[in-house]
Amino acid sequence: MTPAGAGTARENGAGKTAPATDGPILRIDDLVVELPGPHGTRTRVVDGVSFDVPRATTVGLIGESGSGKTMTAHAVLGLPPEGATLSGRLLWHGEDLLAADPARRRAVRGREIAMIFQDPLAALNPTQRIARQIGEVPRRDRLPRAEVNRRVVELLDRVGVPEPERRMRAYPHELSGGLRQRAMIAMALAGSPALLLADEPTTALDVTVQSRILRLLADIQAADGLAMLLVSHDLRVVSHVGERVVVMYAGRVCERGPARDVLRRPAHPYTAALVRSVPAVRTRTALADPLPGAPATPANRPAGCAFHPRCPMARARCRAEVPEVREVAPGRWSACHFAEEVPGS
Amino acid sequence: TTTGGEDGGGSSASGDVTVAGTYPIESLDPHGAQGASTGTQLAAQEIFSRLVKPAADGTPEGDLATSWKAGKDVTSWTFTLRSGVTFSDGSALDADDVIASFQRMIALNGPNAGNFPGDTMTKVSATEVVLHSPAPDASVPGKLGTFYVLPSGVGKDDTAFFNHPVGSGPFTVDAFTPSQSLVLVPNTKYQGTKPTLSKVTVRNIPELASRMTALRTGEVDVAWGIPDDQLASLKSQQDLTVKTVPSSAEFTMWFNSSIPALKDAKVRRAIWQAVDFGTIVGKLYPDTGKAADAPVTSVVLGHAAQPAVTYDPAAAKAALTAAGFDFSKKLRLQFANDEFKPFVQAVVSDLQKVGVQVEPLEKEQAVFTEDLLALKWDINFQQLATPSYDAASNLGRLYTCAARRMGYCNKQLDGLLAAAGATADKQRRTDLYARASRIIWQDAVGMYPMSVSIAYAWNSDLKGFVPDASGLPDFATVRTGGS
Amino acid sequence: MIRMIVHRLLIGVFVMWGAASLIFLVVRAAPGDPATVLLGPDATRSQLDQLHASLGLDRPLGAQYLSYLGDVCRLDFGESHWLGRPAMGAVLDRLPATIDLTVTATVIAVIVGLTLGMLAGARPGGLLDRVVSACTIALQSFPTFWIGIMLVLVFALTLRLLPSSGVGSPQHLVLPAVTLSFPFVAIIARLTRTSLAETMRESYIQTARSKGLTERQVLFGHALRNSLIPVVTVVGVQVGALVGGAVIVENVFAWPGLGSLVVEAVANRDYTVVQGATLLIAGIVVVLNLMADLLVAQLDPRIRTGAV
Amino acid sequence: MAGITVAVEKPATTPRRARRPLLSRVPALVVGCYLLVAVVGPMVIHYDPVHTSLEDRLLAPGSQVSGGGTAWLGTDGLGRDLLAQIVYGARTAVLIGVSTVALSCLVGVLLGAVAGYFRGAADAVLARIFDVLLAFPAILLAIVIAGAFERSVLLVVVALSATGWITFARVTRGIALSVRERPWVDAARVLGVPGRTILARHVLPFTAGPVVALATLEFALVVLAEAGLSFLGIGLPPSTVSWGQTIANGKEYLETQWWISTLPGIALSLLIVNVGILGDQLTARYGRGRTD
Amino acid sequence: MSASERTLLDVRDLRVSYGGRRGARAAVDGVSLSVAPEETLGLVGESGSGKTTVARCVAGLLRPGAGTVTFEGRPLGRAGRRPPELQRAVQMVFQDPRSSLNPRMTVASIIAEVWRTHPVTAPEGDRTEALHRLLADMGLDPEVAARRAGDLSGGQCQRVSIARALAVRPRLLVCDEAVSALDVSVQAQILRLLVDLRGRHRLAMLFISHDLGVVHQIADRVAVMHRGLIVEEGRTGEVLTAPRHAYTRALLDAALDLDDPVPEDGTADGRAVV
Ligand SMILES: Nc1ncnc2c1ncn2[C@@H]1O[C@H](COP(=O)(O)OP(=O)(O)OP(=O)(O)O)[C@@H](O)[C@H]1O
Ligand SMILES: Nc1ncnc2c1ncn2[C@@H]1O[C@H](COP(=O)(O)OP(=O)(O)OP(=O)(O)O)[C@@H](O)[C@H]1O
Ligand SMILES: [Mg+2]
Ligand SMILES: [Mg+2]
Repeated sequence: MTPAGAGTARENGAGKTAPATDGPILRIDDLVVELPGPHGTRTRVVDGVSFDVPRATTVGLIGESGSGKTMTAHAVLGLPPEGATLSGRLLWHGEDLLAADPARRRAVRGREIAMIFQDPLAALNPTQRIARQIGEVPRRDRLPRAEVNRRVVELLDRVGVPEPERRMRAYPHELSGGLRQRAMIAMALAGSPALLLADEPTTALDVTVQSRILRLLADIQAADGLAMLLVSHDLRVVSHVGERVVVMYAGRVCERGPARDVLRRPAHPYTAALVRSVPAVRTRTALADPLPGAPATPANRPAGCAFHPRCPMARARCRAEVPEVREVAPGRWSACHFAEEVPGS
Repeated sequence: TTTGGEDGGGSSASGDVTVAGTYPIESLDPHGAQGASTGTQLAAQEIFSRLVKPAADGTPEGDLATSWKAGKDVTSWTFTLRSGVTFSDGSALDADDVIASFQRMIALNGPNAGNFPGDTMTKVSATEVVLHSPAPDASVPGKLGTFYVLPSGVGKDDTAFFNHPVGSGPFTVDAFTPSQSLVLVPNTKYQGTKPTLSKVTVRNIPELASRMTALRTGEVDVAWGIPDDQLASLKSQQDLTVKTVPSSAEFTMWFNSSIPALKDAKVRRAIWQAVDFGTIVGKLYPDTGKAADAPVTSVVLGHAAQPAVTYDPAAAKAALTAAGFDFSKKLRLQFANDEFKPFVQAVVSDLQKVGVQVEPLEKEQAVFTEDLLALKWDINFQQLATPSYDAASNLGRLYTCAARRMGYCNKQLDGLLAAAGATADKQRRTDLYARASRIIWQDAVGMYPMSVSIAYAWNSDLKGFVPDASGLPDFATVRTGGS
Repeated sequence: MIRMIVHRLLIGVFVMWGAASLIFLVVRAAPGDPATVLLGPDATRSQLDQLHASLGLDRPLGAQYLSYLGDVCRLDFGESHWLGRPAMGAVLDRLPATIDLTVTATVIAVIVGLTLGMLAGARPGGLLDRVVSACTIALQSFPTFWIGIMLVLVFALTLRLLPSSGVGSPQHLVLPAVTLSFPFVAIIARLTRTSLAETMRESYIQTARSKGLTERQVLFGHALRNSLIPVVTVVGVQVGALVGGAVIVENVFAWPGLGSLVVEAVANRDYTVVQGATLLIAGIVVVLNLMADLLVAQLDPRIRTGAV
Repeated sequence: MAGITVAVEKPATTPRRARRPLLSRVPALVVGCYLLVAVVGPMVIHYDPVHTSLEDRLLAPGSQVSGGGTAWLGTDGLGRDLLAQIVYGARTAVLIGVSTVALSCLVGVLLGAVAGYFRGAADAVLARIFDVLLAFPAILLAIVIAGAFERSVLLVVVALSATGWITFARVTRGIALSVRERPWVDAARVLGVPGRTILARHVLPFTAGPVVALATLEFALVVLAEAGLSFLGIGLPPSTVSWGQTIANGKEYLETQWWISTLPGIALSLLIVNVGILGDQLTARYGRGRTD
Repeated sequence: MSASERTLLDVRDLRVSYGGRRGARAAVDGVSLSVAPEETLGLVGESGSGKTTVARCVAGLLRPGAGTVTFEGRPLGRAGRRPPELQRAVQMVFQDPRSSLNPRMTVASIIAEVWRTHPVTAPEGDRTEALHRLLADMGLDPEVAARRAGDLSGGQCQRVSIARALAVRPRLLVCDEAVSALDVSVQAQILRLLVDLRGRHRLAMLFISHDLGVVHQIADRVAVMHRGLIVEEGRTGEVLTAPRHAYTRALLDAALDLDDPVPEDGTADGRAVV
């Protein structure tokens, strides 16, 4: 609602520092997404989220179901659900996309920022051959047909689809899950974007396929110098691909920083609990002491720190005061009043 | 008339006339299953000739026959044919064609054949034929109004012939689409006065409201069978002529005299008395209805006026009570046509006022006829026409003990009717039917509330149009005003 | 694809058998003897018997049924004694009028219905959507005979723009076809709206948007074709319903179609025509549904390749 | 992108929201009124369809009748009060509508649920019955049935139900087919809950919403179809008062005595419009065949 | 097998194919496995390998095309045709927590139905109290009894599902991806609950999961399925640390662990190695 960049943004520090030398490719600054709730209420499903995506870097966005990851990604692309209101700033190369006119936003989509969706079967049009869907962005440049087809074959080849000339004529349902996701990635790459938003790109896939797709994404990212925002609820995925992570809980950021540091030494009790609950595959780990209760949702977010009802360290202050995201160590940001006391940090 | 609505009214100047047919013309074969249907009759009388045809007032007049006379015992009738008559294809029409047509009609066993049970026709000479019947039959000339002469050699179901039939009537067929339209053009070989119209189109418009609309927009030039409530607004329209003619049809409400409740003539008379037919007819049929004064209408041979039955509910109630009538029993009043529902309901309403419970039962034609014959009713409503214009085919046929049509049996009546059927003497027959009518009337075999007139409305540009008592107007003599 | 067609054809044959049997049952169970209607109250016993024999009504029901099925297979419904001609001929005579009316009404309904549905469904909940919803509810709620009478009053009687009834010129077709198309427009519009609105919520629409397509490109390039799939099926079924279901409109406009033939034939107990007409209608319905299915398969590759 | 523009253009949807529920209750209220009139009306207004008063025929609305009362909505060609006919017609419409829908619903839901839940032969047979019945346009089949047998209200109900049940069966079958795959049904089966109980407790309740929505829409169709039959003069006996018959009776008086056809036409259309909207509301709420 | 009296569940040469006469595909193509009393067998494999199909056959929701499923030597027929005690002996927990519960029924009525179906398991005396005890056992508040699935969180739903299964005192619990749909933090709660209950009720479990880590945590033995066949079976530790079959190896290679945030001794963050 508020015009982007207006002074209403909460001071949470994110906007003040610009650690990357040449500036981040995308800076999300105090992003708020409100959705209409029941009885005319409005729910802040994304509440003051700020983080940067530096050039040629993969940022992992993790959090449990309903924490607002998808909503954040969609907001970046400018495709929130009907009736949503957005505020804050989305600085794309320093240009505020929220303030830009629709034509400009459309021009960015697909060309500069592309997206990969979770369920490739649902995200591909079932009545069109994949060649047509992949070629849609190149076709917008009024390239000759043969040229478009050549590009489609090239893209499919690039993402490791065998026999691209044949497969390009397939309908989505004629492909296996892995191939579909590859086609989806080819489609995202078709406009040579600078930032790739990948919303749970492997969740619907088998482990073996998942690892191959993740490797493919990492390869592409490295080769093209792409920036990538990888949305996932799976810590293991993010830990493998992400150089930085942002952890969300109930629509807010609770921690962000370099991936290895965050997962090794969490600076937020929620991150710590998440890391603890991931069992190892190759060694036998004991059952973790589970967090009590169910994850908070943006619709009924507890007062104060949203995590306090489940937090083993919660104190009176946590119940009353919403913690700011603050820099607790160089490059490490946490939204815990007592970040320094988190075990393992 | 051209088809568009935009130039509606003025088009009859071209010599084209469009007629709104109430009933569909399904077939042009006057001998077949559809032979008795109004649509087929309407078409057949323009395309074919008959030995004898009814004039507009119903009396028989010569068509192919120049004269006819009955044998002594009225079991045979001799017809003298007009000479020099040709079919529209130029071939001559002679006695062989007449005989062949008669045989074809009997062989097809359609409804018209039912008028001539056991009858045979023989040739005397090229210009004379004789019709023999097993029993004396004075109504033969009247009944022959439904017998049409086709060229000999037309097969039993010769569809090719009836696509472009060859006849000796005033018109020939230009185009025919069953149940939709029939286009007639003058027959250049017609023996009588040739029609001046260049084209007559009969369009089937079954829905009354549509028919009226088409008439008023000028899409059609002639329509008939118009209900009273429509007449006022038609009359107010300048370019339309509206006229009603008495027909042979009469509202006939037989009592089932075979059931205990209605066995007693006193009860039947009382019920008749209990209905205010004067008001009902006056209100519902101010133009096309007239209180009936005999079991057959005044246009029928054998009509004899009877004293009016006056409306007197009090007397009726008293008489019913006196006769021990069971008021708790519901009488079944059956009828078959939606159009009569208001009338039937009005009757039921009046009867209810004196405590007689009547349930109106509207039945599909098939069920109605079956139930009618099986006497599965207490009161039966019918609009009964006498197309032969001869009481023989109404009174003489329906009211005998043998006919068992309404459970009424009266030996004296049987005698009168038999005597009337066995003589060709007009005066004597009228007399005998008058005596029969008195018995029927006084015994209240049925209630006879109303004789029906047919209302016609036509474009005033049409000259020489004669409304027909049978609802089968002839267009041979019609001219358009423009010429 | 071929297998699907063969399968559907087999079902079609079965359906025709079922339809033939059903109509046979209904007609025979009905009270009222066709011979009495034909011959009138004056028929003699022997005349009735003779007609019964020639109608085949004197044989046991089973035998009648079997020979009836045999005749149906030969597309011969026998001689209509009511009309005095082969029943099939009488039925086929009515077919052109029915086809004219049905095709015209369908074309009107598809064009208007799709347009309205698209306008409404592209923006569910918008002003246009609500206006269209109101219109379609109204269109469906007024009895067709009522609409027909009103149109006649206005266009034939008052404005004298169009003929009120009958067949002949293209002008004759306008009022009945428009009347007939009214509820059909509503059905198509509502279905298109729902289907389009549902399609617009699909995630591949989001994908298309993420490629930077304009709303118009998304609508015409991705949403429309997919949202038409359920519409096609319903149009197929509805056109079938129009073939014989236009009775009321036919009645109001004196349109000599198949539907009114059935009504008249039922009243006259003409078994041959009732059977011939209803089975012809059933056959048309079956073929239309098959065509709709083939079209759906053409639109939806998942069905074409047997994946769904 | 829709979201952003929507958001900027329509800042607050709250005020309109507040008014909406009231307005959205209108259809239910109107339909309720009709039901009330159908049930109570005949007790308040006396009307005998058999009784005709020819002196009072074709009176305009508001005229005095010979008996001393006022014909608020005029009289018809037999002098019968139109208001009373509309009220009694409402009863017929509701009676036929409700009975037809109830019969169709009962048969359809039962067969649909059994076919959908148990699948197999029952399902195959039902599918073929659908195919056969759907080969006839519904109104045509109703006409053949209603035209062939002796007139009565029951006949009309049966004729209209002949195809009416199919929609119910289809919807129910669809829901049963999808619900039977739900884990809670599997859980009940693993527990050994008998098939009939599963059908009754775990499957059928989910058909209720869509079936109610469907019944509403079907009710509208039935009332329209009955009017259509009456218009053609098929089905109902003359002693029954029905809107369709009144409209048909009045169609020849349209230009001069417009009220005879128009008023019952309005009564009919008003009911259908409101039932239609109500049905849409219910459909929107319960979905067509959705289970949650 | 050394002692058939030591097996609880025995599946022999199970074959199932879907898709009718033509186009039939074997989803399970000759699977044999057994579960001893109080043992947990993990069943892992890729999507479509046939795990669910096996589970449904065991639970009696699916009739196998060939092969036998026996429980303590007695054949298990289809659900609903089993003798009551066998019916009770095998219960199942499903993947989707929310749709495992009839959304129209309250938790209380769900449990009441169980007791009505198997009166022997119904508590004597006050049922409300018994219900509350049962819910407490599952770590649920008594007030949950009056609620429906829609008003419960995913974790609560899954606890109610487990309560329903355990209300008839089963001997074998089939868990088909029972924790896969849950958030990680809740997943840990449910796993803890299952392990607790397994001990207290002396339950055997057929635990199906595609998450090798979870299986590693709680299964005694593990069977690896691939394309309708069991390609490897053995003690969990052995199979998952020293796989013999190439497919198992591929599966393990593909499986991700947290990108080595933990030193091998596992002490740094309290995740002790057992
Ligand atoms: N179209 C929508 N309308 C209303 N609320 C929505 C819609 N989509 C999401 N939400 C709500 O917004 C919140 C954030 O949802 P979001 O999809 O961003 O979560 P997520 O982190 O991506 O979760 P998941 O892991 O389940 O995908 C949730 O509480 C969800 O219920
Ligand atoms: N109802 C069904 N109809 C047809 N095929 C089915 C059906 N259920 C499963 N299949 C097929 O059977 C095979 C085995 O399926 P199953 O569900 O047992 O696998 P799974 O190992 O449980 O997979 P997942 O990990 O995806 O749950 C798959 O190829 C699947 O496509
Ligand atoms: Mg998401
Ligand atoms: Mg599975």
